[in-house]
Amino acid sequence: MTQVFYVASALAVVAAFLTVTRSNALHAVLYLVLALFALAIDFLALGAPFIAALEIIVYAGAIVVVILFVIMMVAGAAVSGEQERRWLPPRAWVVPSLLAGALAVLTIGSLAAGGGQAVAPTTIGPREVGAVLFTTYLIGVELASVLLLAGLVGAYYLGARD
Amino acid sequence: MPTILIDGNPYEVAEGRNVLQAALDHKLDLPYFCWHPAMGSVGACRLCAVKHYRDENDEHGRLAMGCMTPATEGTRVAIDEPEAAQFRRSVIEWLMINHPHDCPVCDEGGECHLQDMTVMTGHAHRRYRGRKRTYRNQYLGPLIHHEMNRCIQCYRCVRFYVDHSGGHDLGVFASRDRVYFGRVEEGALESPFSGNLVEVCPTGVFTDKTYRRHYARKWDLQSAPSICGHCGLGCNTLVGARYGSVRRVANRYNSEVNGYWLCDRGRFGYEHVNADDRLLKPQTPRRDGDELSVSAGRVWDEAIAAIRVTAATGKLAAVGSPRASLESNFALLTLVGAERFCTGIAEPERRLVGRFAHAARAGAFHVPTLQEIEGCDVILVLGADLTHEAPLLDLALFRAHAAAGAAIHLVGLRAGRVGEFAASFESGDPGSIATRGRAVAAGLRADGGEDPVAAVLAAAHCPLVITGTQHRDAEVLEASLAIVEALRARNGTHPWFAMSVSEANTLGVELLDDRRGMSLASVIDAIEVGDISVLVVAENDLFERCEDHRRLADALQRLDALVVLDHMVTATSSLATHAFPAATIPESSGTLVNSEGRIQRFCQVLRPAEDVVPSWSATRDIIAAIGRAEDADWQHLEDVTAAIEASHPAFDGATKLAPALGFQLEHQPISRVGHRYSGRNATIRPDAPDEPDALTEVGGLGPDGALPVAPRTPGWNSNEAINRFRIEVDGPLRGDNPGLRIFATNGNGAHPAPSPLDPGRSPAAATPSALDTPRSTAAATPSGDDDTVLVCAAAEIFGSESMSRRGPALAELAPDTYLRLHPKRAERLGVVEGRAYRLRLIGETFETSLEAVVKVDDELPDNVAVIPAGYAETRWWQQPTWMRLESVEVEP
Amino acid sequence: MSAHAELLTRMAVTLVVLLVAAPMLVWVERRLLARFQLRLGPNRVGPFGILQTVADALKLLTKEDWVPPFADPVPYVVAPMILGITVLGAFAVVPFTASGAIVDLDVGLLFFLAMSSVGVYSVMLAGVASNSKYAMLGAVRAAAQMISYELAMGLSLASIVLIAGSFNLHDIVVAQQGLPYVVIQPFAFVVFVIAGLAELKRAPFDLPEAENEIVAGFHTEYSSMKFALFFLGEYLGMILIGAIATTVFLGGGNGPFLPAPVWFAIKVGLFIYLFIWARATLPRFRYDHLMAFGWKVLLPVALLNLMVTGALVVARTAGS
Amino acid sequence: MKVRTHYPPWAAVTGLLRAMWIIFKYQFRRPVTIQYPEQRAPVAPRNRGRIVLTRDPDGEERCVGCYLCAVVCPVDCIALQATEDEHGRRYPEWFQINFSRCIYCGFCEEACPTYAIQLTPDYEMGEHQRSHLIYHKDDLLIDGPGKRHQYNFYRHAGVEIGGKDKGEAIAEEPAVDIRDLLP
Repeated sequence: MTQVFYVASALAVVAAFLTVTRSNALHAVLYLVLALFALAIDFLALGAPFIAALEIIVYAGAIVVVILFVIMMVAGAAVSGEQERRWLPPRAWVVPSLLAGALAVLTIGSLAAGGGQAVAPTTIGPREVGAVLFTTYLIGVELASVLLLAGLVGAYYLGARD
Repeated sequence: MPTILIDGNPYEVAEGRNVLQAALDHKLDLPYFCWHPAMGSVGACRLCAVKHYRDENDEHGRLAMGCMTPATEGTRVAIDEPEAAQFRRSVIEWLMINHPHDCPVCDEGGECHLQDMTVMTGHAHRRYRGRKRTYRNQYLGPLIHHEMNRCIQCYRCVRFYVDHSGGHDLGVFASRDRVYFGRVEEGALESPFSGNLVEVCPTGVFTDKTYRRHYARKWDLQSAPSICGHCGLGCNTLVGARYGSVRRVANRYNSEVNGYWLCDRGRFGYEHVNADDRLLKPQTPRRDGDELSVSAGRVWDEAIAAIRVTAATGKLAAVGSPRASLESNFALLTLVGAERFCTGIAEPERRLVGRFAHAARAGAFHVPTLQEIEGCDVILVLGADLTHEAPLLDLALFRAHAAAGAAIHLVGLRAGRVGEFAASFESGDPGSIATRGRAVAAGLRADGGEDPVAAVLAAAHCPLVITGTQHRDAEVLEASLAIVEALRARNGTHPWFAMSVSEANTLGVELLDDRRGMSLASVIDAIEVGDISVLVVAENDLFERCEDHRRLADALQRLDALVVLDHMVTATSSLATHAFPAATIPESSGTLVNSEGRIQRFCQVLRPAEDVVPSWSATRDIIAAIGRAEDADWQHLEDVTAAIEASHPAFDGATKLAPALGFQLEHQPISRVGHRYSGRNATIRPDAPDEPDALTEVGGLGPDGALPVAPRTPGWNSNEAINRFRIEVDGPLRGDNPGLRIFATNGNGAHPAPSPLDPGRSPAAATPSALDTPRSTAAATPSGDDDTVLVCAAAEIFGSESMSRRGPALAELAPDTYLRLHPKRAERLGVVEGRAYRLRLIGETFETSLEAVVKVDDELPDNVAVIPAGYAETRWWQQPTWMRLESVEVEP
Repeated sequence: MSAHAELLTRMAVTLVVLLVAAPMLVWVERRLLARFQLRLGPNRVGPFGILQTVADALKLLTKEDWVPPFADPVPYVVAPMILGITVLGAFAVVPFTASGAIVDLDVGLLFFLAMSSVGVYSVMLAGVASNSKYAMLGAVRAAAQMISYELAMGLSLASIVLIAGSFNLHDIVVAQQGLPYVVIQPFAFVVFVIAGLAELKRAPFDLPEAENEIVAGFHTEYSSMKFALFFLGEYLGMILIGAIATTVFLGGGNGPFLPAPVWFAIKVGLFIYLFIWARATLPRFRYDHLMAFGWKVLLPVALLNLMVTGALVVARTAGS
Repeated sequence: MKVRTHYPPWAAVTGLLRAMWIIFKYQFRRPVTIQYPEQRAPVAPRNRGRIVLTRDPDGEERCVGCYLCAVVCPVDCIALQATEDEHGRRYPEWFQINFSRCIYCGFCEEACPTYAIQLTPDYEMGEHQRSHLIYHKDDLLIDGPGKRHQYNFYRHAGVEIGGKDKGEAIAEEPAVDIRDLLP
């Protein structure tokens, strides 16, 4: 499982990089999906199939589909690609690269310092996740659900026909 | 202008009209049969019955014939009145009782005035159950088919044939309800206007026999306005085509030229377009007989290579043609330059035409239209046989005689049909014609004198002198001009003068050649001395323009290349190194100038076969292929016409004769074909000429005949529909375009400033030649040798014209090649009337042989022999020539 | 037999059965539809026309594999593959046999949902990459429809998960030994079947390929094998939805006398029959009705059902 | 008839189920399909199918080439050229019907004044090449009179043809002797 983890991780990193650099929005989104899949496999390798499935259902299956939906509705790939290139001159990459680099240094540093284990010894099923969510992290879950409720009400309000 | 009441509505009508004319002027539907705009009213058919009321208070009225009721101020009539309508319906029902059940096999079906009137009166159900009257038909020659059963006794045919055009051999026979219209005996109709019976007859009694062989309904015909190319008068025609062949020619009304009529040569001469012996593929006739061995592309490449090389060395020349359009001639002129261009008119004739054109341009006289000629009161015809040269001029003379009582005096070799109604006829050879003309001129100058003709002319209100070119005799023309000049000097008015020319564009080509290019003789000379090595000939047979055929043939053989563009296989095209097919008049568009100097446009009717293109377009391609594309940057005919206009002021306005390219009426181009319920792409679709034109296959019909492609309006499918396209009966068409006159006129013919003739002008060619020296007929008097006669040619209406004689119907009517002699001369020569001889004719400069039937004619001068002009056997003849005759009898 | 060999054998057998069954289904559908419409259907090629599908497949395989020049080539080619992979992948967790599925995944139901939600990509990519207005319209419709109905489907399944207490499909089957869940959860069953039909994009929910409006929807530009993959995907999808419904609501292979796979097949067949029957009967929805039905009827019903089920489950566990 | 405009809320479901039930029952009815090459649908004798050109009772061509069928044809699928024999009898020199365009409307049959063109119940006109759907006179002309057994146009028409002189047609007087002055 360790090899799977590393391959998937590498794939995730490459896909994430390509997601950022593609000028064709459609291709960028596809790489994002690929990155999400790779992450899902990582979760699976780390013994969290529930999270993996949720990752795919929620992120790949719902959120990115909505993004793709918007891309489809907005403009042709060729035109938007040209626009994208104009919006992203080399200097626009400087600050994000610095921030990402800092993050990478921190992560690698902490990993190097703490060692840690790549693959979990046990599988954590949905039952365990549920148990943790509704006990330890109950406040967080409730807060998130309140936030979602607010979003839902807002969406209804905006979508209501007078 | 009187105002009359029709159905309670006031209408303004012109003075002197009758109620029927008034109704038609205002586009009201009043049925009629026997009335004809040109032949007037007789009140015979009883169909135009209207209710006529005495005044406003009259409530009952009485039935009256519209055509017999003058439309005076306050006349009150009703068309839409039950009793009148019932009466008209009954008239049709009576007529239909004996009308056969024939429409499906009747050529008139679909353009039948009787059908129209039957529908218009509402007679839809035949109650009669009895037996129908029948008649036997007569054979009326190869042109007209007779189907007497269909007759409705309107008498239009005899009224036209006898009263209107002076024919004798069609009459009405028998008694009571057995009235029969026909000849006493079967046989070809003699009148050269018999074809008009087809259009005059309101039903299918007289139909076009040539059309029968390849019949198509009027609604299927693809038609376009065209110009007759078979004589110099330029009559307007409506050519109908279907499935890629010309099917018929019909009259196209032109208020100033031919009116409602066409002669039989014009109407039936179209068959040459469909002939089998046409030139349809590029060929190399001189090289070998196997035409298919050389591809069209290779013929073209070789011809271009030859022309390109020669054009560089300056040894290129071109011969145009008086039977080709101005555009085709102009393209040739552009190819070789004005100095190396020859009009292709034989020199003697060219001289005459040049003299006439110059004098007319200078305004020495007024050249009247055919319609104007009908109003003349004294007409002198000098040395012209109008019946056979320009038949419709003959009809105009008859109209002048019959309607206005004009006195017609003839001086000529042959009287023709005009002799039948002429006041006097004096026969003579060309020399004596000229002498007679001079005498008349002298008589006029001498205040009438004792010369009777001069006296009549002097007393005339509207005298007219007509001459022709058939004798190619300059003296005759000069004598005529002398008479004209004498008239002008005497009366102080502007004299009228007309000359018939032999071909459709003779005058146009002559005017185009305003810088006097080469004469035909100088072309031959130049070939012989090697100054011309490549010759381009368009639509011309040089053997018809040149006496010494042996010399001409030798010269043509000497050429490195002889490129011929023509639609017929001719003697010239058989000697060509490269022969290319050209389009005929119905297959192309172009501009012609008729003998009264009227520029007229003909429009393409059908697409010619593959490889066949108009001469101008082929010439343009040649110019482009030799690397001079900028000289001939023409896409369409319009561009060529515009170029002619730019370089020749004489033709100013020629581009406006036809609707411009892309012209549209109510957002549609004008269609060549009538509307169909469906789209027009049948199994075999109608031809769509490639040349973009104002006329198309998919457009609409112009409203109200701005260009009456095929006159037809709802309810009026026959040619009587023409009344719907005119402002008034017998007037010009709405949006009329009768052509543009080159010779300046002032309204009805009175010229602004008469100028004296210019006798000093010498139309000498650029390079004088031995052949150019005129042979005066007067100079070479008979040298006492009894065998020497002056050989003159007489035009024949059928047979003399090079294109029409190729059709089978007219070929059948053309007389056999003859030699007409005075009986004494025949006796001396030892020949007998009616027998065929091979004759040797030996002239001063050339000799030839002729196979002909000998005819004797005691009206001929003793020293004259007459042969038919323009026949294949006699086409060498150019002008009267003294020749010695030797005869050999041909075994029967 | 080693575990790996057994896995491979199961995969191979499943694959073969599915890849034979799907084309057969085409024939079955055409014959059945014909019967519903008083016709005969294909009956010329082979006995009862059974080889018609083979002929059609051969025709599709021999057609030119064509990528339109205006298309975005990579997504265009990938799109049909995604459909095939996701649908076939989802079969991995379906317990055909008594002993369970190919992969006895704890989150089997979630895996199915994940696969079906990823399947949307196939349609959307096909639509966008075709670069054609009909494909685009089809894809937009498909995406909106599938997202909307997936929610209801997930919620209807959630109530089953609540009762069964497991995402594992085998566990769910085992839990239905006594009573199939269709009896306990009729609302969830109806919602699932309807949402499943919508997921399949079949009549009356076939707006993404409504031929009289947008030609063939998202696969307008597809031909040959790529089209065949879409075609195959649709019929495999029918089997998949039928299989999941069988598993979740009809107790999978449970049944007397006959072996589990046969029972399973019979039950799947019933669902397929239902789908074809619906297609033969029902006219296509209007698009706004489709959306309104999804969001205003199916979703509330599924939510209510979930709430009631949750409450009952809590009450029962509290009671016991 | 009273038209219902208001339905109870369950009507959607009951209607749907009713429809499902009706369609379900259809499965057990006999299919209406006719197994075409083996079985054939009964065709009415006046069914409008392949067009033929018929002959009159004397065995001569009925078509006189009047062009009425061609002009009435709404799709312009008929093309012909009329000609006549040496005795004045009209007939089509060639006659084409483009059956790839024909819509079998029967207007040509209605327009035909001689009953020459008739539509037959034959509908089996498949061809592998479009050009084969252009039928020529040889293909169109049949040896019988079709639906009209007795009609012979030239027995009614006044024109003279070989074998029928003036006055010999139905309801015709003998030809007038124009040299006879007797009343």
